[in-house]
Amino acid sequence: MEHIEVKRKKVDTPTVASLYFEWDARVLPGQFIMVWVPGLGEVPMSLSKTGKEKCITVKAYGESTGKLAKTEVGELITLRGPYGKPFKKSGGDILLIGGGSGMASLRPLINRRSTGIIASRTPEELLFSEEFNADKRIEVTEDGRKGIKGIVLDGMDMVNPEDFSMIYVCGPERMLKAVYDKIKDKNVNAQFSLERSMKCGIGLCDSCSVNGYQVCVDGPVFDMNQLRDMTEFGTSKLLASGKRVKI
Amino acid sequence: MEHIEVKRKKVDTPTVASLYFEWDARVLPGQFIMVWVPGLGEVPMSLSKTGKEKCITVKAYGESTGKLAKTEVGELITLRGPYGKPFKKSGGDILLIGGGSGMASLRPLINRRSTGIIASRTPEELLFSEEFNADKRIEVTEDGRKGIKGIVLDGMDMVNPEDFSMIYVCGPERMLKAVYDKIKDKNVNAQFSLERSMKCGIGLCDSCSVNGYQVCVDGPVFDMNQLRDMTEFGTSKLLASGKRVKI
Amino acid sequence: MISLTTNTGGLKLESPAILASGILDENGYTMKRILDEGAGAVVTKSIGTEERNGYFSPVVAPEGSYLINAMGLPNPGIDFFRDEINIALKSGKPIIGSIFASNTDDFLKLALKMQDYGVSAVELNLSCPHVQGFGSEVGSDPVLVKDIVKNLKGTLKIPVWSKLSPNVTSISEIARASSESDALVLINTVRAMAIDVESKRPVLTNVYGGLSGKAIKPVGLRCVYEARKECDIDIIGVGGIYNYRDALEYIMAGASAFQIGTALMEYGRKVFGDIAMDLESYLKKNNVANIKELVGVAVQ
Amino acid sequence: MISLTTNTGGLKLESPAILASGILDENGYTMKRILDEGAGAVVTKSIGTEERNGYFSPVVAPEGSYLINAMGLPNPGIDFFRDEINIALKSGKPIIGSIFASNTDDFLKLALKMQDYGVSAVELNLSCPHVQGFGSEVGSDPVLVKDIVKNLKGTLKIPVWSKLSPNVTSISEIARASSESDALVLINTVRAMAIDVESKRPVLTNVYGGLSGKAIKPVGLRCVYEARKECDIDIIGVGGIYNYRDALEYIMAGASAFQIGTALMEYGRKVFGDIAMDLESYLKKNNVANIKELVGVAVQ
Ligand SMILES: Cc1cc2nc3c(=O)[nH]c(=O)nc-3n(C[C@H](O)[C@H](O)[C@H](O)COP(=O)(O)OP(=O)(O)OC[C@H]3O[C@@H](n4cnc5c(N)ncnc54)[C@H](O)[C@@H]3O)c2cc1C
Ligand SMILES: Cc1cc2nc3c(=O)[nH]c(=O)nc-3n(C[C@H](O)[C@H](O)[C@H](O)COP(=O)(O)OP(=O)(O)OC[C@H]3O[C@@H](n4cnc5c(N)ncnc54)[C@H](O)[C@@H]3O)c2cc1C
Ligand SMILES: Cc1cc2nc3c(=O)[nH]c(=O)nc-3n(C[C@H](O)[C@H](O)[C@H](O)COP(=O)(O)O)c2cc1C
Ligand SMILES: Cc1cc2nc3c(=O)[nH]c(=O)nc-3n(C[C@H](O)[C@H](O)[C@H](O)COP(=O)(O)O)c2cc1C
Ligand code: FES
Ligand code: FES
Repeated sequence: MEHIEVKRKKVDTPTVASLYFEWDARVLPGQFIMVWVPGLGEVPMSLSKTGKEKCITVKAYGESTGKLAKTEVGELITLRGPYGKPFKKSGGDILLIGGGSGMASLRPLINRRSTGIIASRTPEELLFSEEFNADKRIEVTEDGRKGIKGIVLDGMDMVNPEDFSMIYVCGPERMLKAVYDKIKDKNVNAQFSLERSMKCGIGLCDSCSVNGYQVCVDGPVFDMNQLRDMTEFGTSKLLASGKRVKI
Repeated sequence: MEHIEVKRKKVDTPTVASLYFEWDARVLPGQFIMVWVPGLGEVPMSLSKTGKEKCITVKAYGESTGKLAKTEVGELITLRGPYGKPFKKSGGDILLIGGGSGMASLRPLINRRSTGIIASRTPEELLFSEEFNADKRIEVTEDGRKGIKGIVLDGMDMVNPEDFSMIYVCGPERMLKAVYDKIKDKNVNAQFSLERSMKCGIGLCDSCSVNGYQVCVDGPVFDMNQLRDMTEFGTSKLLASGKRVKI
Repeated sequence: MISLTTNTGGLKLESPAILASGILDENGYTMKRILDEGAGAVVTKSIGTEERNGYFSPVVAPEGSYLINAMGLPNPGIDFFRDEINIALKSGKPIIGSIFASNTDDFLKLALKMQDYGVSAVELNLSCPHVQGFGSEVGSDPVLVKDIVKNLKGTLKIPVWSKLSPNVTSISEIARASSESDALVLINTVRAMAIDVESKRPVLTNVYGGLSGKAIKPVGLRCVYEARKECDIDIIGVGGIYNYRDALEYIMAGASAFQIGTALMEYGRKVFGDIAMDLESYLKKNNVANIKELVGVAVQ
Repeated sequence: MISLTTNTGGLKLESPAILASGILDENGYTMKRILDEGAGAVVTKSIGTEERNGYFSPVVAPEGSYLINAMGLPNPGIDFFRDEINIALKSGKPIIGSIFASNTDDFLKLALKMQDYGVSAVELNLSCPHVQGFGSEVGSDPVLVKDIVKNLKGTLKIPVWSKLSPNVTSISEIARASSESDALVLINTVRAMAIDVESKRPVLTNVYGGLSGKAIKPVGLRCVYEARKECDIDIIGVGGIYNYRDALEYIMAGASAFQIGTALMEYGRKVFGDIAMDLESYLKKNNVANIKELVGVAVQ
């Protein structure tokens, strides 16, 4: 386990904060770490910056992430990793589709030629949309107070997916599945970053598995071909106990 | 532990055999390995060749070495190491003084400019003396059937130790001590390779220690300065049980 | 014809490399994949009578050469596990149902359900070192162990394997107590813990956990060897097996098959196929027709 | 003023880093050198009533992260050990005399001689895992342990330390049985073995040996932590300590001093001075005046 000082902090939205730190590990976009919040739990977090300066972008969701998001500059975060397989790079115009805190793992992919579809419930929760070129930024809010009113799929109607050399998608699994279904028969390349609950992060505990693939080591990034045969994708998962439930 | 095939074998004297093998470890002259003879014991052996081809030169002394010396080409030897600190190199004219199987560890130092004093009981037991230039070879036998009759010290009277940039000595500890006493007040540089009985070879068991220095890790090579303060050198040692006896 | 086929613990295995309980065996699809990718059999996660979430994270503390875990026996409860076994059974290879309980009656109930679900054998977890009232607390009592094994053997049609703990004064004593089993599975993890110096607290939420991986291979070998000398019963070796040489050590110490867990952290699921392939090459090179011939050859 | 000075087990130590029994402590000159080079104290090789050569080699099987040894308690017998202690005493620092025996009378006889020779404390080896009739065979019997400790405490003027084995079902039970000691020393090696696949035989001549080094740190920590919760007695931690962070883990788990053995294989004798220096820097950086303040802080 490593203990690393938070050098810089930015409150991105009312429920999301980014913690910046220096860590000499080599990390690629799409990879994640396990962050320990002593006394509360250990949570997987994508790296939202992967250069010399690293960053995690935390949505205060439950107890652990709630406490983690309150970490202040000068305090230490305790982590292990990096884990998982990164996004495969692609030249040309790319499309990033992010729902909620899913934008965190997509952020390192943002560049001049990336178009973003950023979706959230409210305008305040739109994450990292300002990092896209103004003309390549499609904002979608459920309450419609900013950008398009609706969900991610509504945002996708604003573009032709086949115009992009690669589509990168991250967000809740139901959203991923919806996007997948929308583009699965089109002539597109796409990579999806899955978020399953994780206990070990190192391919042992089976809590993150989808049809025998461990999201923590075989993923979190999967391409369309891999997802095609995954009957569990978007349909069922195991609870902490291992009990199977519908998604 | 490593298992390495004997590629070549040479019976050097009636009681000594050299086993040649290829082993990709980096070994320097003076270092040794622990060789396991299953069912009998594990014995320290100097490397008598330290290049790409390695060699151990075994004197059939007790049960383990007796069996080891009988190893045939194509059979495996089982070893760990290399261990110990090597001889420090020296340019110029050097003097090698070896008693009995002590010549084994000195052998990799033999070159154009080395003079050898090779001592043994009988002519048949003179080890590696043919590897010295004929004019730089001083043979000493106790029975006097070849070379000088006498012991190592008698051979030393044939040269002026101060003519050499470095003197290397290896043999039974009593011989080492005699050589040491003979040259200790002269203006010479010398390195002595000690042979204490060894159980572990890795600095834990204390069976090879001389005044708190472990021959297996601090040695086997010691210089004159180090030996100066060693009151145990040439005087006392511990038996297998740890009981102190005179040498 | 070189062969890795083994008859052990009442089962016939195409390969002696078995997935150990608790690693990638909660989800039926995962078990099926591991079998399809080369394991000779899989042991399921240990299943109890009731649903348990296990401990809060951190539940693992990974280090270079070992892992400490305290999952806390998470499991959906036996009734909800039928579906997972059904999925796994599609592989056509043996599934061994691991079960844990604190008394003979519950063990029997669980074992009968497992048998009903179609598993090839049950493995009794008498050895988990970090959950009160279960595992090694049960497995360190020779009288209770004897009673459980006896009752199960008297009732079940499928073989019964007993998985024992190294955390006992005498493995021989417990081996003897469970010698009516069809096989002994040795070893479960060694009771252990880790402390985080920075936050000045134990790393695992449960404080105590079980040590596995490379670090425990010498302990597992010793237990297999001791049990081999104590009783004439099939032994499945487990603990720190990472490659075919580790497996051969266990086989030469007396195990007729072996299980792999923590090595997946280093090599992933392909470890089963890789080890089987390497074992085959070894047999070929050394002119050994069947791996069985090597079982126990190092025992003196 | 930063300080590493510790009062533990009835002794005052300048540094909590102690040489463990059995490593570089057979020869008086070696013990003296290790003290001169920075150890806070040394424990001698375990000494018995009679001379023993120990086992034939191989007596050690070193691996990357651990060592297995079966020296077989070689020792010159207590009478011949007086001279070695005399040499070591010249360092002026505490020598702790380790002794092994199979019954109370012999333990008493050995301890009285050690006291006579001028050692600062005796350490009872109740835990060597590989010699029949001694060590852990004695140390796993709580009644015998209690009797030995009681008798020695009633007779000796110097402190009595009990070194316990992890190879027991309940460390708490043995800790309780030896709780009249001035300190518990935890742990001795874990019973283990290794097999050489090539020659198809156990590596160690004695077959069984004791596992030490990095691999057993999690086990040692767990034993210290368990004993700390069980009884209110000074604890000396030992097992896999290689650097100051390992030492801190033991201290935070409840040890007030620690011993080092196998780490010498990696770092040599300087490990004592290095760890003491690093501990001092740590205390300075973290504003801790005395290492004592950290003892047991991780215990929940
Ligand atoms: C690959 C990956 C990357 C991610 N990246 C990000 C990111 O960049 N930013 C972000 O905001 N989120 C990210 N997430 C999601 C994030 O990890 C979750 O939101 C977070 O785990 C929720 O933790 P919590 O403690 O706040 O929630 P809670 O619901 O309070 O607790 C969840 C934690 O407690 C444990 N737990 C809860 N209940 C029980 C129980 N009954 N028994 C046992 N254990 C229990 C769980 O195992 C887990 O550790 C990512 C997830 C994945 C898988
Ligand atoms: C650094 C070094 C380098 C050496 N290099 C060479 C070399 O190049 N060539 C060479 O010929 N020799 C060399 N020697 C000497 C060689 O190691 C010894 O001759 C050899 O150890 C003798 O072994 P043996 O089994 O033949 O003798 P034995 O006397 O039969 O047996 C000695 C072995 O048995 C063990 N043993 C014997 N009795 C007991 C007992 N009662 N209890 C427990 N254990 C016992 C000893 O520990 C040892 O392992 C070297 C020695 C050292 C220290
Ligand atoms: C994460 C994890 C979970 C485990 N869960 C169980 C379990 O539920 N039941 C069981 O009998 N053993 C369990 N074990 C023990 C393993 O089956 C195995 O006995 C042990 O890990 C030693 O083997 P290894 O070194 O190959 O991992 C678990 C081990 C690990 C690492
Ligand atoms: C070579 C060797 C010899 C040992 N001999 C003894 C002994 O005689 N008496 C004893 O109490 N412990 C003995 N031990 C155990 C150590 O004192 C120590 O408890 C154990 O090795 C764990 O610590 P470590 O990991 O730092 O080595 C020995 C250990 C080794 C490695
Ligand atoms: S989180 Fe444990 S297997 Fe993926
Ligand atoms: S041989 Fe053991 S210390 Fe040198």
